[in-house]
Amino acid sequence: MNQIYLVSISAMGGIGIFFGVLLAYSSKKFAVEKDERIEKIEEILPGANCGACGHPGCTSYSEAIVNQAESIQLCTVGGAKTATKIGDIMGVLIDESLITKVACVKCQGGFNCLDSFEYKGVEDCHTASLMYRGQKSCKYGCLGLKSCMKICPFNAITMNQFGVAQIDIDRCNGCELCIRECPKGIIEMVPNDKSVHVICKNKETAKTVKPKCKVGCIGCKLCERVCEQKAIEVKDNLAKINYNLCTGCNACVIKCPVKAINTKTE
Amino acid sequence: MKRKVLSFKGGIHPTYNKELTKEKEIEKVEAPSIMEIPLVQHIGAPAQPLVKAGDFVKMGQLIGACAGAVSANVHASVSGEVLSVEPKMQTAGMVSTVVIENDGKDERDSGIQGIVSIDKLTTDEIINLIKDAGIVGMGGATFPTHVKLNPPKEHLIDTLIINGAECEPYLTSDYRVMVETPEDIVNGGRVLIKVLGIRKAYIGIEDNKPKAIRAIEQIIQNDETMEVAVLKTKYPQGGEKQLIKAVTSREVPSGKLPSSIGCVVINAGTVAAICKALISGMPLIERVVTVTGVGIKNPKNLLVRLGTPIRQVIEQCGGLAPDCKKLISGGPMMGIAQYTLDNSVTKGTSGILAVMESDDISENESSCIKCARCMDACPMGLMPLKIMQGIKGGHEDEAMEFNVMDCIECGCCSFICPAKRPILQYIRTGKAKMRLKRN
Amino acid sequence: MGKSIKLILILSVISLLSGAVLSLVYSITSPTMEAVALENQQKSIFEVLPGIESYREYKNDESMLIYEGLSKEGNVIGLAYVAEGAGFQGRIKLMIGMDIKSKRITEYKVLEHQETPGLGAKINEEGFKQQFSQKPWTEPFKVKDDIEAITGATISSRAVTELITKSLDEVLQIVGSDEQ
Amino acid sequence: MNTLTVTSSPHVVHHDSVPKIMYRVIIALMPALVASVTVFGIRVIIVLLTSIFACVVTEYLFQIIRKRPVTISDGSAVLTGILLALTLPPNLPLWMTFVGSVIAIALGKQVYGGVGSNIFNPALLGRAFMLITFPVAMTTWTTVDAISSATPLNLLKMQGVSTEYLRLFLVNIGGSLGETSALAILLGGFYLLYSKVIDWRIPFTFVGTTLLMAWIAGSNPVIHLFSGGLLFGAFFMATDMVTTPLTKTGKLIFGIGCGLITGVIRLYGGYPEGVMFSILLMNAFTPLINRYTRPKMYGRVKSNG
Amino acid sequence: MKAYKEFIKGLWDENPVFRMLMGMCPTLAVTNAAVNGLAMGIATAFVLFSSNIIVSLVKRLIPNEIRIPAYIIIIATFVTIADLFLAAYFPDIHKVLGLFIPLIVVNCIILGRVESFASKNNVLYSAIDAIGMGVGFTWALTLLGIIREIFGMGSIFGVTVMSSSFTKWVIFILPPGAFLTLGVMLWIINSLSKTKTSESHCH
Amino acid sequence: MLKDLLLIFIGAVLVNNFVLSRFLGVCPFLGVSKKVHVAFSMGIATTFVMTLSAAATWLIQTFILDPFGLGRFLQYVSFVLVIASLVQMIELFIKKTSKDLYHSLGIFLPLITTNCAILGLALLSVNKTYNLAQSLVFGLGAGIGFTLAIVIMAGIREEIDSADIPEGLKGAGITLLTAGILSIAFLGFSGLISM
Ligand SMILES: Cc1cc2nc3c(=O)[nH]c(=O)nc-3n(C[C@H](O)[C@H](O)[C@H](O)COP(=O)(O)O)c2cc1C
Ligand SMILES: Cc1cc2nc3c(=O)[nH]c(=O)nc-3n(C[C@H](O)[C@H](O)[C@H](O)COP(=O)(O)O)c2cc1C
Ligand SMILES: Cc1cc2nc3c(=O)[nH]c(=O)nc-3n(C[C@H](O)[C@H](O)[C@H](O)COP(=O)(O)O)c2cc1C
Ligand SMILES: Cc1cc2nc3c(=O)[nH]c(=O)nc-3n(C[C@H](O)[C@H](O)[C@H](O)CO)c2cc1C
Ligand code: SF4
Ligand code: SF4
Ligand code: SF4
Ligand code: SF4
Ligand code: FES
Repeated sequence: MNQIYLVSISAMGGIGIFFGVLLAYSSKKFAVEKDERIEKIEEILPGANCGACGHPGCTSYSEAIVNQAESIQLCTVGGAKTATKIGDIMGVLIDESLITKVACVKCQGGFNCLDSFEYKGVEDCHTASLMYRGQKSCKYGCLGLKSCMKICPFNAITMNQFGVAQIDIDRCNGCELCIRECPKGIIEMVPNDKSVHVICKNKETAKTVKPKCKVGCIGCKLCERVCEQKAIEVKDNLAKINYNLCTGCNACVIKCPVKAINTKTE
Repeated sequence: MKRKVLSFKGGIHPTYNKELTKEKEIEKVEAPSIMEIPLVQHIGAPAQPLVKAGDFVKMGQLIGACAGAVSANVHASVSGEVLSVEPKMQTAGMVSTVVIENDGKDERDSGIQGIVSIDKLTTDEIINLIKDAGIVGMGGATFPTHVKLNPPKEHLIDTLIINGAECEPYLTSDYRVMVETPEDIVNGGRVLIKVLGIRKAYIGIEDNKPKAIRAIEQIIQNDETMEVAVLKTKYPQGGEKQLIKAVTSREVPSGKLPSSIGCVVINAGTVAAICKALISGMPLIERVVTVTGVGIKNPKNLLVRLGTPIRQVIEQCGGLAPDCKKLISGGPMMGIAQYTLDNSVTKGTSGILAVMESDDISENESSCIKCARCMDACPMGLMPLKIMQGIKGGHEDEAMEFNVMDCIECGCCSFICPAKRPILQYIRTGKAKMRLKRN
Repeated sequence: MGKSIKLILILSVISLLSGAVLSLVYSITSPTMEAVALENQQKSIFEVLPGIESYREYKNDESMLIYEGLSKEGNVIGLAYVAEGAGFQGRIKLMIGMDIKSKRITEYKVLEHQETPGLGAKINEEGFKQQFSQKPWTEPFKVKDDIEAITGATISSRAVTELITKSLDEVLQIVGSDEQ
Repeated sequence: MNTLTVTSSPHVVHHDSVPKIMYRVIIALMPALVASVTVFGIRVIIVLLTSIFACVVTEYLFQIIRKRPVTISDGSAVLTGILLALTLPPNLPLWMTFVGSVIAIALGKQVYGGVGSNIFNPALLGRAFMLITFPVAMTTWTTVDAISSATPLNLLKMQGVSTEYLRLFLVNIGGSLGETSALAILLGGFYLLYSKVIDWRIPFTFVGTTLLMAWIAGSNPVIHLFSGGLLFGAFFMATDMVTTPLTKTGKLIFGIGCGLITGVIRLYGGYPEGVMFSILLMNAFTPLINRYTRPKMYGRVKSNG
Repeated sequence: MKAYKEFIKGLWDENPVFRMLMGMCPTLAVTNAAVNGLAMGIATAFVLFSSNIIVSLVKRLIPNEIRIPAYIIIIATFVTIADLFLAAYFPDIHKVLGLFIPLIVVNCIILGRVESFASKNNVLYSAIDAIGMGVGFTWALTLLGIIREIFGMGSIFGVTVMSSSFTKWVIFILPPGAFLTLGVMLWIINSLSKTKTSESHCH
Repeated sequence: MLKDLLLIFIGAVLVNNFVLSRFLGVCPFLGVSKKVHVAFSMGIATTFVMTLSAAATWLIQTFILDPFGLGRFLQYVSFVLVIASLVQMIELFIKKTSKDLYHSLGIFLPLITTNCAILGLALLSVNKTYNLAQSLVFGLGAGIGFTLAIVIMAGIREEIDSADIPEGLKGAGITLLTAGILSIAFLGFSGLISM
């Protein structure tokens, strides 16, 4: 019986040495530089593969950071936290002022806004906008055909009771995909920490807006006057908020006759 | 002698419904008091406005100038005062439009004079005259004709095909032109033969229009340079690529122009318009429009001044049925649905069609059952269902793999689909998104 | 070079340890395993040759594995052999017993099979097995005529039947030639 | 003025529709159904109703629960039910028919997203599931009189007995419900060819390849033709457009593939019949066939003529 | 608390079978009866436990280049031990599990956990992780085994539970039944929980 | 002899397909079957490794384990060691020699180490007491069978990618159900060749 120990130990020892030698040799002979940082960065990235960074996916972004010195602040989903962590690995300092932004659909039209015709066909905003820019009489009006909702990787977009896209700011990761998707160009990034927004992009005069839409900005300048911070300016018939000055006092929200300024805190 | 009937692979057989207007002679329509003339009635750069509000214009006067390599002149179709020049939503989108208050006098522009002898003109002179007259393709594509007649130098042209197929259901405007003024087409064809420096022109006509075939053949009996090519009645026989394949057995390579294989295709109405413009000197200010469909009380073929609002044209035919839900500029296969009666008739408006909702449009869309009928019908040999699948799933690159860009948007696939899938609409979306991506 | 030596060393040590541990475990378990194997073999031989007291190997080579069953007195009263053949799904392995006195089959036992449970697997059930017991060695028998097939599993039934008849012939030949 | 509707062109569509196609196939199945009732009696109707009911109810429930439009009116579930029923042995317990039908629609169709999206032929999948789940019941070919009788194909395989050809062509007792009359199947099949619901390629290459293989292997092709599910499968099941290739070349490949597999299973395999397995296997290959067979595109020629 | 979490995650949130889709082959192959599933689960858990402990002990000694071969030898040693043990003392079960005992070596759960957990954590947590994963694997396999046995044989752990008129659904104990049962189980479990089953974590 | 090899081959490809009826290599079958070309590469890489390791393990078994009677307890350890080292060396080799080959095949190699089809193959060959030629053919057949299954699955998954599949079934669920159906279809070959 003792023999079996001997044989097996020597056999295994032999096999072990053999492959040890082989592997040692080949790992020397065929050694390929591999950067461990790539893997580490990949672990930090959210892994949503949303493409907001402009690379096909998180893996290729991490490769680009290491190999092509790509900027480390491109992942909007991960935001500042991710960028800091990547900075630690790469030994780069990041711009601390990176504020998180979320998307905001700047339209409240929907059923409040007249249709020029009845659209039938594929439920897609691009498709509809190919024909007379879509069925809404307002050329800045949300078509409500859910293109942005379908593209959002984080399910942050829903259609509200007026048939207008609405963004759940808790879910929005600021990837900006919806902004690229919307054929009407009515989704914009707004600071996450501000709640008062002009929810309209119509630059036409009151005369044109009024008959078409109940909630479109008519450029009446009441908000401009009521704002104590001088945070609102009406330009091209459209109110615009300077977020650096806005304190969220809601004065304009109360004053606006068409309720084109609104809070999105919910 | 039984003639060979030419055809191509794929295509469909819709109900033609041409009887509504087939035997109706072309009637002239009075121009209404307000004319809205868009400065884009063609493919390419918009014409440069030459008038402003308050100006007085005469009939045939140039009001928009050809601007760029691919563009075309626009002329006033009536005399009167310009009320405004402003962007208006037209069939082609938001375009700058000259609004003229018609004074009813039809005062001709003084510069207009007929040409006595075309033979004396050089090729370039003829092309310039065609350019001046603002002639664009009237078969639907509205490509400026003078550009077409000036193909790239390396392309050796040997064949002209005059497109008299008129394969779109309902439409009869080309047909009426061929039947009523066949000499215009033949004479125009002879001019073009000279311009292109070639020996042979074919006039392609579908075999459901024997009268037109006879009318033309009578004139060209002893003319070696011209021949009627009888085509099988099938949509889209009039499509440029299909026509070339049927007549010459050549195929236009993907992404190339017909001239690269030595062919030029020009619509029969366009040829007639060229002939008329050269002889009378009057630029293109009117065209034949077939006004038809069950929604129209009194279907007709009308000679309409460009810029006439569709509302006026329809009134000439007894007005619109009250339950008509859909109005189309052009034929039912390729025409563009209108959302208002205020759009104007332009150089490309071959027909105005009013259909009832319940008529043809089926709403019970269901899932694709992979019957492959769309593939069999596609005259370009594409796989429409695969393209649709790709675009629907948001993978435009997949659609590219299936050559979406080769689609001629004929609509055969959507027509034939038993599941009533809006295939062509998906394709258009995909193409649009692709273009967006490229920019 | 130091690194490579380290690699080789570590891998060898691990292999060595593994070899040592395994041979230890093996030496502990192998008697039990052998006992189990023996028991199984015994069990099946005793099962197909009822009435024997002991057995011994008669032939054990590539082609055949045959045992002789011995009575209390040490006389050979039966033969048991292992036969293998194709079934419906995979191979079927049988232990078949032969009674020398009556020149009949005693019984068979399925050692291995992969037939469908509920169908072909019924070759392992008494109802089917019984049909073979007391069949004479020399008269060939067939499914349908002599053996009623398992419903829905004709192939398995045929496979077993053919396996038995064919292997019987072979065994008889071997035994016969040896006796001469 | 009323608001106008705007849609994308084309503004007219062909009058054919999915329900029309499905109902045409159902009509084409009528001869086989009548033949079956004549031979096996009223029980056929009961089996048929059970399976149609199960199919339709499964489809309905699935779509209601998933909050999708209910599509039972398009006839595809009914058709699946009929086809499934016609491939079953006459005396199968009804509850098994029910189970098979539920599986056919649920596993074969709805999990893939409903009509048009399925990869495998639902009716055949249902049948295959039943064959493997209840093998005894599914291979017990009893006629109404409960006389155990072997199918001709089984006879051929086991003993090499051939049955008279004409009888095979007209009535053929001992197979599945739908296989009773080759004549009736051909009637329906040619109606489908005539009404352009199906293409000739799959059925003809399928049958042709199988017969060729049988002939080469020295088996009687006539018996192979008229017995078993070959004709029924080739005309009604291998032609389901959803689960078969798109292009004409693809259809030829599909038909030949089915024929080869059927031949191999019939001649060398463990099962007496291979039609069902061959169609299911080729269904699995269909996405790959589609990938590598493309129609000839306009404008992709080298020389111009 | 952390220890508890490490343990509990293997049972549901990171269940190797239903959530991580690891070790699919034994999961499918041996679950045609409840007892087989249970035995396979225990054997796997044993190997996982032992290898996790050893690896977390020796992890610092092993250079990267030979990490995989070294781990695999360790794992294979324990598998052989389990194999020998079963063969000697539970020969019936050993016969049924057959080829799949040696295949525990390449079961992705083992190498996966060893690589991703034991090679980074201390002995205690590695052991707890192994127990959690092992129990998770075992209950999943046993459940699958029970379902397939009830339908396919009408019994649970060999004890007949269905009436004699029950027709056995043979498919459940054949290869297709394994795939279908697991597929349906995943469907049910996914519908029950909020997060989705990941794609196979082996790869 | 040739017929024997043919039978082994067909048996491994169709009748007892490694994935669909032997449940070997299911993890990569589920994980790497999303795209046809990727699946194909994976299949080829697996086939390659299978054939090579069939030979390597046969050598080990015949010349080391059998002569010294070590088969019963050193088999697993030695086999996995051989396979793991073999795979790692092939990977390193490909990586160094051909970048293209590495990108199309090499990246799958690490996955193959933990693919039980390879070890399963080696153990099955030993169980069946195959000779070297038979082992090689068996390895090749098993690899091709694996490739066949994974490519079919990838074709199907590409096709159903855009289909409206119930939420809870997307991904692994529907893949398993499809595998079940494929397995049903492959049952049609049973009895074709009995091994
Ligand atoms: C699908 C399709 C159908 C067409 N049908 C016709 C037709 O029936 N008659 C016609 O003159 N042009 C038709 N055309 C336009 C021709 O392709 C081509 O543009 C025209 O004949 C060229 O002449 P033009 O430039 O004078 O219009 C069709 C185009 C397409 C894409
Ligand atoms: C899932 C399944 C498993 C089967 N397993 C077996 C089997 O193990 N053995 C067998 O002989 N037949 C088996 N069969 C049945 C055969 O395929 C074939 O139908 C039968 O052998 C011939 O039929 P008969 O017994 O009805 O004459 C099985 C069938 C199915 C559907
Ligand atoms: C029973 C039958 C057999 C046929 N066999 C052939 C054939 O072998 N070859 C062929 O080209 N057309 C055959 N056809 C004609 C086809 O139905 C069809 O008309 C022809 O393939 C036209 O091809 P398409 O599908 O491209 O229009 C057959 C038709 C029938 C009804
Ligand atoms: C010619 C033809 C054959 C068909 N064959 C089948 C069939 O064999 N099995 C089936 O379930 N459905 C069949 N269908 C119906 C339908 O296509 C089937 O329910 C779809 O596969 C469901 O998506 C067929 C339909 C047609 C038009
Ligand atoms: S709402 Fe827009 S920006 Fe926000 S996550 Fe969704 S797609 Fe990205
Ligand atoms: S916001 Fe833009 S993309 Fe979203 S529904 Fe409205 S129009 Fe469509
Ligand atoms: S619209 Fe495009 S895809 Fe459709 S049939 Fe015409 S060319 Fe083919
Ligand atoms: S015609 Fe319609 S149903 Fe048929 S394949 Fe094309 S898209 Fe699908
Ligand atoms: S367990 Fe077999 S490949 Fe993962």
